Amino acid sequence: MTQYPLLALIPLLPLLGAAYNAFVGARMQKRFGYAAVHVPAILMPGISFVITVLAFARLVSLPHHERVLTTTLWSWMPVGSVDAGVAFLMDPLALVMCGFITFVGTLIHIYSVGYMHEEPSYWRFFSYLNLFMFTMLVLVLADNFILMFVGWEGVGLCSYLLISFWYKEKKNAVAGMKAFIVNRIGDFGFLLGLLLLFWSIHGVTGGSSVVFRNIEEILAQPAVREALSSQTVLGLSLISMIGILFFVGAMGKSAQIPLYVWLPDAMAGPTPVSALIHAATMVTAGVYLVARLHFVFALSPLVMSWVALVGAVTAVFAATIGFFQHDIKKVLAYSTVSQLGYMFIGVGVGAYWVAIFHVMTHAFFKACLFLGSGSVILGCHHEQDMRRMGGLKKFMPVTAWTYFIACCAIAGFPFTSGFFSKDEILWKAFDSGNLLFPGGGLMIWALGALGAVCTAFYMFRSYYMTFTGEYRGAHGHNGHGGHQPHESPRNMTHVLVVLAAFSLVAGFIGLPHLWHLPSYLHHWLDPVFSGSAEIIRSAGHGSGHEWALMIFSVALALTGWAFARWLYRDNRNAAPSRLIESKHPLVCGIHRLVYNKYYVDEIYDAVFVGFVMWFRKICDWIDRNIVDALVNFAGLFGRLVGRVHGLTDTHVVDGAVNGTAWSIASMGSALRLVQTGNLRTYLYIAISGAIALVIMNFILFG
Amino acid sequence: MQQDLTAFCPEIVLVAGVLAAFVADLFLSRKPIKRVVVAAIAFVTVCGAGICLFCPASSSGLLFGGMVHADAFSVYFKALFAVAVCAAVVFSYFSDEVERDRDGEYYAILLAMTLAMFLLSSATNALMIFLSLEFLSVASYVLVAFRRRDKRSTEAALKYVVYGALASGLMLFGFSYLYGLVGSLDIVEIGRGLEQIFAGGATTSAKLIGSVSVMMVFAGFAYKIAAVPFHMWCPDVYEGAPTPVAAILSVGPKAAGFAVLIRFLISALPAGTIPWPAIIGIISVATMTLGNIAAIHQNNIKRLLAYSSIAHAGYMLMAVSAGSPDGTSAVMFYAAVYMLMNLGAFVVVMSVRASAGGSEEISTYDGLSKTQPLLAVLMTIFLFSLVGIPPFGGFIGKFYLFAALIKKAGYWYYVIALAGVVNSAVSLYYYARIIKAMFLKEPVSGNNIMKRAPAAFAAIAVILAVPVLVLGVYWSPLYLFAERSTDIFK
Amino acid sequence: MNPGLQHFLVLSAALFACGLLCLVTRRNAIGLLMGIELIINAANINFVAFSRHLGNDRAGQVFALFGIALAAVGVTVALAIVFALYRNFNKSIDVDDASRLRG
Amino acid sequence: MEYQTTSTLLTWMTFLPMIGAGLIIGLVILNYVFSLSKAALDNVSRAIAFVSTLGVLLLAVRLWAGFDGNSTGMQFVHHFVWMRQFNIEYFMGVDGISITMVLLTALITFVAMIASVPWWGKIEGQHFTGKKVPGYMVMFLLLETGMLGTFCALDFFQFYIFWELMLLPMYFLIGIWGGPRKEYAAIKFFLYTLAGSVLMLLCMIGLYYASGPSTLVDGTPAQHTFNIMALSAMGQAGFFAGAAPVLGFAFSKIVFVGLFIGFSIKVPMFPFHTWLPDAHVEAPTPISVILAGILLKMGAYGMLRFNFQMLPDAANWAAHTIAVFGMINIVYAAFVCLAQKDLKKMIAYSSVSHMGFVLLGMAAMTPQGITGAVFTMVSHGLISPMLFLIAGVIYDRAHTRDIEGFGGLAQKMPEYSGIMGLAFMASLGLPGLAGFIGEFLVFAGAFVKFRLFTVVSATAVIITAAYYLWTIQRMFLGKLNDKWSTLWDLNWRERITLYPLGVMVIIFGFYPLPVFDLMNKSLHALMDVVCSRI
Repeated sequence: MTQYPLLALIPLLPLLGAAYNAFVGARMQKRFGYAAVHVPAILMPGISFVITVLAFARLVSLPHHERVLTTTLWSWMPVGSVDAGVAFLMDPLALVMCGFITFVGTLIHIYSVGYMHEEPSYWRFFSYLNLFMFTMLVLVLADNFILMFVGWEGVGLCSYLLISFWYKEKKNAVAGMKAFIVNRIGDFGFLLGLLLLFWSIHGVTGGSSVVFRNIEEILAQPAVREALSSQTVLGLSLISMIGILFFVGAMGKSAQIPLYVWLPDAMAGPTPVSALIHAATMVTAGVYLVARLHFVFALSPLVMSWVALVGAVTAVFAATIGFFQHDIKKVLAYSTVSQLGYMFIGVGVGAYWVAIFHVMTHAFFKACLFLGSGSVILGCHHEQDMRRMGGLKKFMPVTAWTYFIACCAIAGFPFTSGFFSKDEILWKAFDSGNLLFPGGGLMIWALGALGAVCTAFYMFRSYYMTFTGEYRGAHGHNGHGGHQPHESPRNMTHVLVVLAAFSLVAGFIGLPHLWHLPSYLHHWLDPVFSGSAEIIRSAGHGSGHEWALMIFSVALALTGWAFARWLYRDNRNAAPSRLIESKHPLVCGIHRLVYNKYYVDEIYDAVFVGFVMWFRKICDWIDRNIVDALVNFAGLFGRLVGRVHGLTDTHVVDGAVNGTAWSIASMGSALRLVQTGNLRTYLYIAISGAIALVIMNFILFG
Repeated sequence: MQQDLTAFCPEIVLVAGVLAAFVADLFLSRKPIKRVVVAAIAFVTVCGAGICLFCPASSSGLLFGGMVHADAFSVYFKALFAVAVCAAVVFSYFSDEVERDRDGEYYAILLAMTLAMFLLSSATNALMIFLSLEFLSVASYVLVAFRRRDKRSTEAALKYVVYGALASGLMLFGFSYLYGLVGSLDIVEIGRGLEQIFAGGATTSAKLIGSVSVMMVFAGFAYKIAAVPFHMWCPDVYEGAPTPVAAILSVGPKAAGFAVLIRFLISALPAGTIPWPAIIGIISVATMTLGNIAAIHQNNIKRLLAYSSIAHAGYMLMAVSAGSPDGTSAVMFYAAVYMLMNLGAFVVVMSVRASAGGSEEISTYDGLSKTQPLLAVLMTIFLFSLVGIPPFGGFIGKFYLFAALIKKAGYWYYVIALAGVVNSAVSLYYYARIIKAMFLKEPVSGNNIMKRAPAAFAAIAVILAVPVLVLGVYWSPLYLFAERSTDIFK
Repeated sequence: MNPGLQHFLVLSAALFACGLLCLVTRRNAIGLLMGIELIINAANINFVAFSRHLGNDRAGQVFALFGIALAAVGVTVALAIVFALYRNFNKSIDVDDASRLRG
Repeated sequence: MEYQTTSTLLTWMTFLPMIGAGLIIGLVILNYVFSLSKAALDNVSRAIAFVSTLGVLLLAVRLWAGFDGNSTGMQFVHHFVWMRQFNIEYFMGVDGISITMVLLTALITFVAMIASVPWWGKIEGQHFTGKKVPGYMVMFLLLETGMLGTFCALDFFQFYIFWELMLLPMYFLIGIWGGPRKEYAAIKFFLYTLAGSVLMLLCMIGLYYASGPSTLVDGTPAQHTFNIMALSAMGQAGFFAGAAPVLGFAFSKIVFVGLFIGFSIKVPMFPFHTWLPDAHVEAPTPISVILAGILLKMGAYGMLRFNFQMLPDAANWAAHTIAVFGMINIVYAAFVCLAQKDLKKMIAYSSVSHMGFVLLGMAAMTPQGITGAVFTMVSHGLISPMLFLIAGVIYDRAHTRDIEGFGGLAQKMPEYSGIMGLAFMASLGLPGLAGFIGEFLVFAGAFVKFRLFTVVSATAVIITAAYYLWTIQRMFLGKLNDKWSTLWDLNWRERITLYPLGVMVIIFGFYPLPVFDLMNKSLHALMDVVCSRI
């Protein structure tokens, strides 16, 4: 555990940038123009990237199994056994994540200089972007759960701020709110998982901690493992319940099946935001969490298979929705959800390093795709509907080429980064041995393969619809006057080229063992995941199977590409339009179902949001009419105050009135009737009172 | 005999004062300075009586053959009456409700009433009790009826007379039976006799007559302190009577009633006889609750203060039911604090009544904080003290009442304490209605043409408010004085 | 046979009852005063009877004397007030008219 | 245990405002003699009030500097016999539990004082800061004396006097300077709290008579005592278990319930909370700030000092029910918040929800739970004043608090939206801000004892996020409602009040150590006492 004080600078620099822009940005922008805003904003993540490289150099120099750099700033919550401190930890896994976050982040900062160039609140955008970098880096570098939770919800906040960046339209604000609340549901699961883990360890060993390394050491002891898996809560073993709860957190953040609804709506934000947050970095936080807690997940086969299954189902489900989407960013959003499904398959079957490999490669090509779509949108003057694009290859050659390369990568064409990482995941899924049911690996692999075909199809569909054929843009016809789509400025295209290059090259650091070539990434991440290595058992298929699968997945990618090319190239083929207008009930039904995203959003609104809104009305009514009335001394106060104060406030008085049958106030007015003012009634009462006294004296005291 | 007279000097001073007042009224009639002279005489005599109280001879023992017992207990109450009547003389002088031409008699009768109170608080003989009670009642009937041409004053007096006569008739009848049973009029002998009857195996009919007669005697006292079954006269009389009279009625006779009640219960009804703590407890809860609840809906300020005085009688009865020396000292302390608060409140009522042309509705108090801020602040002090909110004296008084109860630690005592607590919370509401009117409402346009009330009322109110505030913080001298004078239990 | 203690007690009880009844039923102010007188005299009879029964104990008789005196005092004041009632309530001494103070 | 006087700092702190109030009253009386102009009188009384609250704040800083965090005993003790007959002593002292509250009171009162000064911008019509200023300032200072006295008092009788002393000024402050339905709100507030404190009076006397022999500060022996320290020692030694049963129930249980009801009305706990929204909606902004910032904490502080410290056995017996009520507070109030149309009412209900965390944390009685509860009191004491100041800012400009009535304010008032965003995020418990730490610790503490309640309460985290974000969206985002196109951004007076609180919320979010140092030792000592009873 070598101390490395520079670590603290990595997250703090972007924070500095964010603070600078937030407080001073507006004035600087007015006085010195845009440069004064975006130069420091780009510089900060850049320096963080440089420090990450230095840290990498420092790590490499350390022996294989002690590659951990830490720095502790101050102890944050020293209460009881909760020993959380503001401390950062850089181990190989964190380095990989930190590396591509800072690298892709800096590139996207450069890109957004071009993309947002005429935005009035330019400074606000960059301060939010820097704030996001800060929170993401805190999430990745945190050495304990609570600091990670700070990063975890911090990124949720930044995604909220950035999605509703153009807050003037109501739908953007609503999308931002939806993202935050769905993330918050995930965080609810994360919190409960953390508490359950913390206290169950405390129950077993008497001492507990929130720091990952301590927990890993504690869980390494067989006695603790046996105790955690034997005790049950709500029918599940303790360790699997902890795993499921953490996975709920991961689902919320990484948009898996039940909690993915916010990601497509998150496209309401500016495209660089979608690229940075909703493609490359934030959404992978869930995968990072599961990878970081590999020692927890590995212990319970049930959770492993659950994660893999959810990943696989999400992969296929999101891919199918991608077929009929017209908005280019929605297509990419659903592709992100489906690619995340693949990562969770990787983590679910225990191939952690492969999942991280896919996270990295996905960061490159998905960022490239999103930025490509960004430059397309900018080129066509904020037009996002693919049906009104087409033939942009002529106008935007660089964007077209980089988009094409990224599509090949994501589809998994041979020798692209996507091919290596996705194929490795499919192979590990096929070969995994420790899923619950023996055939599990095969089924997950099958779903993955189906997803791969769909991915190839809808990606190339989007390519062909936008870049081939003739321009269907609304402004002016092909070839003369009007607003011609134009190529994006240099600072955007250079970023696209870099990313496209990386999405080709990145694959070579994780070559499959089949080719007996050194897999640097596997070797690099090995010490991190050594803890659960012996638990993960492979089904022991020969390398023959691996070759067959590799060829089969390439074939899948090609078929997907061919299909898309046949249907959508230069949109000559009328088949897709015929399919849409066809009256055939079954086809039309399926099309409408898929086009409307299986009506998931509508179902959620009706069920969950509906229930909450209904229940709040009930609570409010109870509060105003029953609690208020009952507690006011049985209506004395309410009715009395209502009447005496001449209030016509219906809620208060109604509530109080119906609680007055035996209220003191009504007794009060009854007493006034007794005081008639007639002397003889007084005497009568006096005498009867005396007699009552005498009788009472006898009855009570004999 | 000679020694008795020296001990009796406060009463002698008062008698002299009464005579002087009547003579002065006769000789100086129809001269303007008559009012001043008679008032001065009254003031001087009451102060003289007060001072004589503290000369050494005054608390020596049984006088006039056991008729009167000048002990520390009665000295405390006599001091209380002296202070109350001093204040009464002053604010009656300035009040326009007392007819200017006949107020010579007013002060004379006031002094007579003081004398009656002095006697009542020290009477230890049935005859003396009945005599001083009747004397006190008669004096207060005349005062209530003082405004001859006012319908309300006459009606109030009529009700007071007939009700009072019935109650004292009942008491007389009760005493006659007690006399028959025990053969003596001295309450200590009565106590011993009753003890024999209830302890020895006397015939059940004797027990029956004993308890009936005690209940009848109690009726007389209950009428005087306006406890529940005998409280009907109180609201009408306070509303009808001229305000100074209502003020002194709500403090003087009520405290005297408590003095004689305590003395009678302690000496005439020792432990074995009638379980009077339980009965008094039940009556106290009934009195408190009725006083508070009925006061909520009042719109006439004097009627509201009448019900509030009934409620406070209930609180004091609560401590009486504890029956312990603590209980008695708590009642005595509370009587003193209550006297200050209630007189203060009535003085403010008089002042507002004078400046608002005689209207007694609570609505006349709207926006008083703007038109007469000093009065509003003083009234707030008195009202919050009546509720029993800490920084004021009223809280300390109530604190001692509850302390006496809880110290007895019986099941029913907790129930009574709980009832007392709930009642004082409920009482906040009707007191706060006045405060709300004064502070939170804007003055009705008609009101702010108020002509200035005599400054004397404000002065008296301030003089009364100071001890209420001081007692809230430093109250040990008064408490020591009250505690020392519960010697009749030793 | 000459009347014993019980006879006097019965007489006074009867007088007492009449007094109470008269108080409750009469509408005329003077009638009420009569009722009051009856009650006080019933008590006086009691006192005198008991003092005789207790062997000529003088306290009872003294009390009776005082009772009579105080009854007289009470009645005079009451009559003065009834007179004021007569003048203020336009020549009527009906008790029920004087019931404007209520609530 | 003898606590001789060590310093009179606390007495000075408590009675400095009262001296200020006296000065103002003297000024008003002098005004009758030679009448100053109304403006001069107002400004002088504002100056006096400002100086007094500032003085209290400086003394509070001195207190913080002098306070030694790792001793669990009482510090800055000022102790002498007040009323010998009833063994009543004037006993002021502060320990880990009350130090944070005293400092918070000094700070929040000072901030509220600044908020009571009319802002130099445009004043239309009868703004509350212009109406009857001397009376307002007197009541304000008396309120501060009452609050400081309550937190420092260590003699039950003295505590009770300060507890009720605080009621009067509050009644007038809400009643006279309040909004349209001010009378109703003022009397409701007064009656609720009085009903509770009247119950406390009985329990106090009951405890007094059940307490064993002890010695006063000047050595005279006394059979009973009001001294809280002595009563706690007896309670912890199980002395009250032997006391005679009351109304058929065990003595310590009945006294616990009585005191608990008195305090829970103030917290406010579920069935007794209906006074809070009315009081907040009608009270002027600075009074809402004090009401939410400090008065709610008194109930919780009272529970810690009396219910848990004096009657540990009964505390364990009732822990479960308190946790249930805490949970109801959290979840129920969160849902009601969703349904509110009035901004201030919504913030009031959110205060009820946050105080539910305090209850849950206290009931858990684990180190994390109790520290979390007291830290939530501190963080809520910083956040809710910010929220009410924010509501005040918009009310001063638009004279309406209807959330739906606004829209797109962010365009017209960017700075205001920024500070509002910070406050809302802190209030919904965003990690990295003060709100989260208290919440997390309470969840961590309560999870081990009441697993189900914690899970249900944790769902409220989502609902809290929902109603805050929905409010932001309806008020600040979206299209600018043209009716509000004339609103102007924060002026300097509002900045002075909001920014210090905002900075503290952020600092305590990342660096809560100074607060933990102050209170950890005493709270854990209290926790050991109660836990050792199981």
